[in-house]
Amino acid sequence: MLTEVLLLARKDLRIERRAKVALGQVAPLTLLIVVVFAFALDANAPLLEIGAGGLYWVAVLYGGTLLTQRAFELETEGGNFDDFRMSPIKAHSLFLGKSLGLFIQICVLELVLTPAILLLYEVQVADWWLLTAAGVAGAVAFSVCGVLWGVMAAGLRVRSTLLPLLLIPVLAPILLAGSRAFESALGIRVDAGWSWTSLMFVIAAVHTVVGLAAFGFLLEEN
Amino acid sequence: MSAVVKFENVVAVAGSFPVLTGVDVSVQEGEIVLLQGKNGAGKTSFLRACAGLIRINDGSAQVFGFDMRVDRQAPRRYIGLLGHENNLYQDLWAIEHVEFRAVAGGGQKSDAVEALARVGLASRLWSVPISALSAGQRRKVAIASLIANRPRLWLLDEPHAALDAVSRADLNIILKEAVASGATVIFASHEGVLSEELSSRVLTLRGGQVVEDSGAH
Amino acid sequence: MPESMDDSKMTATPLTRVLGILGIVAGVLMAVLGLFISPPDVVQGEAVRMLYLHVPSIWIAYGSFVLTSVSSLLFLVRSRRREDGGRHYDRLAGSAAEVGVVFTGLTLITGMLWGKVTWGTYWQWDARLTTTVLLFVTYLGYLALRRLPADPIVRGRRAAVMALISFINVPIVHYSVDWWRTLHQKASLSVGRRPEITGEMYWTLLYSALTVTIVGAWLIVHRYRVIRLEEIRDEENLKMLISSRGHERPTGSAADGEVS
Amino acid sequence: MSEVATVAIGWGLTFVVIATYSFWVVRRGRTIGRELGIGEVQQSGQEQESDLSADT
Repeated sequence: MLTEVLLLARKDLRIERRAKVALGQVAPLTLLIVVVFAFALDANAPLLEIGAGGLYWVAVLYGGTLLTQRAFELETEGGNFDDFRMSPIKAHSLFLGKSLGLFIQICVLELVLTPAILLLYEVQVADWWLLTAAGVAGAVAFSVCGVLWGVMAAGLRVRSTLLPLLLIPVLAPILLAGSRAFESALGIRVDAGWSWTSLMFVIAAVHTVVGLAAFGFLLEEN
Repeated sequence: MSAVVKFENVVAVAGSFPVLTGVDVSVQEGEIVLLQGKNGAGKTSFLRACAGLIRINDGSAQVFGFDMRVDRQAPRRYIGLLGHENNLYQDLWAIEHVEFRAVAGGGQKSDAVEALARVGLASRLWSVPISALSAGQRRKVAIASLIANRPRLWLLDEPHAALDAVSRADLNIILKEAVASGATVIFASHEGVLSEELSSRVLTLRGGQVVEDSGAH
Repeated sequence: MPESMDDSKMTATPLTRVLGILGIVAGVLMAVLGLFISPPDVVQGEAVRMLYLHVPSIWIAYGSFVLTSVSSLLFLVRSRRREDGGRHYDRLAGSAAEVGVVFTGLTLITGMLWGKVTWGTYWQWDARLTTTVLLFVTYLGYLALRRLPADPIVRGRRAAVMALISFINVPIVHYSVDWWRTLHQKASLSVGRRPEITGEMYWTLLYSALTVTIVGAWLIVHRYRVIRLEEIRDEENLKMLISSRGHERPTGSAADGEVS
Repeated sequence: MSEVATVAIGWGLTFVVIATYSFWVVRRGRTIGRELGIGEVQQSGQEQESDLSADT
C-alpha cells in the first residue's frame, strides 16, 4: 500500500514539476491576494499586523481550493477516473496518495506565503515551532478534506463551481483554528496556539478516517 | 472455450439516457469482435458495460464469470480499456506515463520500455511531454499503456483512429498476437476494410441493441 | 381556501389534509397566543415573542437534519444489499433536508431580529449563530448536489455519503466555533440575559414547538410525494426513451445523438 | 425600529416564507401530476386519491 501511495504522490508531484501550476500560477496569485488585502485595508499597518494570521489563512484557503481543483482536473481531463477504476490500485491508496501530493503542494504554497506576510505586514515571529506546526497541521487537514470533497465533485459537470461551495464550509474550522494558532505564533494574541494546532490535527484525523471509509464508494459512484 | 462476456437483455442508463436497451450477446475466448454502428448506437456504452464502468439496470451480465450486477469491480483486473480519449497525463513524458500505468497495473517499469518499443514509438519521443506529441503518437502511448498491463480482455474504442497505415497494420498484428496467447478483443471501429480483416465476428449495434451478429451461435 | 384545498389534492391524502388544516389552525392559534395572550418578558419585553418562532424552528431544523442522516444511512445499507432497494429513504433524506434548510433560514432571520432588539445588533459572532449559518450553507450544498442529474441510485448514494460526512462535521464546526467564542468573549451580551421561561411563556413555547412540528411534518410528507412524482415522471420518460431507442429506424432518428 | 415592529416583521416573514414554500411544493406536485395524467383522474371524483398514498 505504501508503494502505491508513494507512486501516486510522486506522479502528481512530477506533473506539478513539469506544469508548474502550483508554483507558477497559484502561488503568485495568493501573493497577489496578500497584496490586495493591503489595498483593501488602506495599508493600515496596525490593522494588517492584527489581521496577518487570518489573512494568511484566507489566502491559503483560496490557493488550496484551486490546487484541489487542479489535482482532480488532471485526472478527469481524459475520462472520469476510468483508468484508476480499471487498475488494481486500492481506493485507500488513491485517497492517501492524492492527499500526500496535495499536502506537499500546500506546504510549498505556505512556504511562499509566510515570508510574504512577515515582510509585507511587518509581523514578528514569537514562536517558530508553533508557526511550523500550525502550518503543517493546517496543510494536512486541508489536503485530506480537499481530496475527500474533490472526488465527490470530480465526476460532475459543474465541479468548478460546486467544489468550493461544498468545500469551504468544511474548511471553515481549519481557517478558524489556523488563524488563531498563527496569531498566537506571531505574538498578536497570547492564547492556546498549541490547542488550536492540535484541533487541526484532530480534524485531519477525522476526515482521514471518513475518507478511507468512503473513498472507494465515491470513486465508483461518480 | 468459455464465454468471456455473456449479456442477456442488458439495459443500462447513463444519467437519464438509456444507452443500452436490451443487449443479447455472448463472446467466447479468443474471438476478435468488431462493433459497428452509428455514433450513439451504443458501441462505447457496450464497451464500458463490459468493463464494469456503468451500472446494469436490467437483464443479466457476466464477464469472466463474474455477475456484473453484483460485483462490477472483480473482473477489471483482467481487462484493458482504451477509450475514445486517450486518458493521458499531458505533462508527463511518454515513458513516465507508461511506466506509471504499468506499475499501477501491478507490473514492472521494464514493461513500459517493452510496450513503447512494441507500438513503434521512436525512442527519441519517449522523453518528450505527451502534450508535444501528435495525435497518432499519443494514441500509441495509450496503446502502449494497455500492452504494459497484458489484459486478457481488450476493449478498444476506435483503436485505429489517428494512426497511420503502417501503425494500423502493426496494431492488428499486436492484437492477433494477444489473441494467439489467449486474450479476447472487442473493438469498435469505423474503419471498414482494416477492421473486417482483423475481426472474426461483426456485431452491428443500433439504438442500444445488437441488431446483427455475423457469428451468432 | 377552497382553491388551496383543490391544489393540495395532488399530493394529499385524507390524513395529510387533516394534518395540513390542523397546521393552519394551530398556526393561527399560535400567532394569537404568542403575539397577544402571552405576557411580555420582564427582561426582554416584547422581544421574547420572537423566541416562540426561533426556538421551535431550530428544533425542527436539527430534527430534519437528523432525519436526513438516519435515512441516508439506511439508504446506503439498503441500496447496497439490493440494487434498487430503499429509494424511499433517499426521498425522505432529500425532503427532510430541504425542509431543514427552510427552517434553518427562518432560525437565522428570527435570530437576527431577536438579536437586534436584545443585543442591539443583528449579528453577534455567537457560537450558535455561527454554527447555524455554516450548517445552512452546508445543506444548501447538499441540495445543490442532489439537483444534479444522474442515475437515481448513484445520485442517492452520493448524496447520502455527503449527508453523513456533513453530519459528522457538525460537531467539529460547533466545537471549534464555541471554543473560539469562549476564548475571546469580551463581556458577552448573551450571558446572563437569557429570560426565565416559565408559566404562560413556557406553555406558549411548548405549543409553538408542537405547531411548527406539525407544519414541518406536513411539508416533509408533501415534499416527499413531490419527489416521488418527479421520479415517476423521470421513469416514464426513461421507459419512453428505451422503447423509442429500441425501435430506431435504420436511417437514424432524432434520438441519434452522440451520448456515449 | 421599535420592539413591536421588529417582532411583527419576524412573525410576518416567517409566515410568508412557510406559506410560499408550501404553495411551491403543492403547486409543483400539481404540475407534475397533471403531466402524468393523474390530475384528470382526480378531477372526476372527490374521494379518489392519488395512488401515491400507498407509498407512504
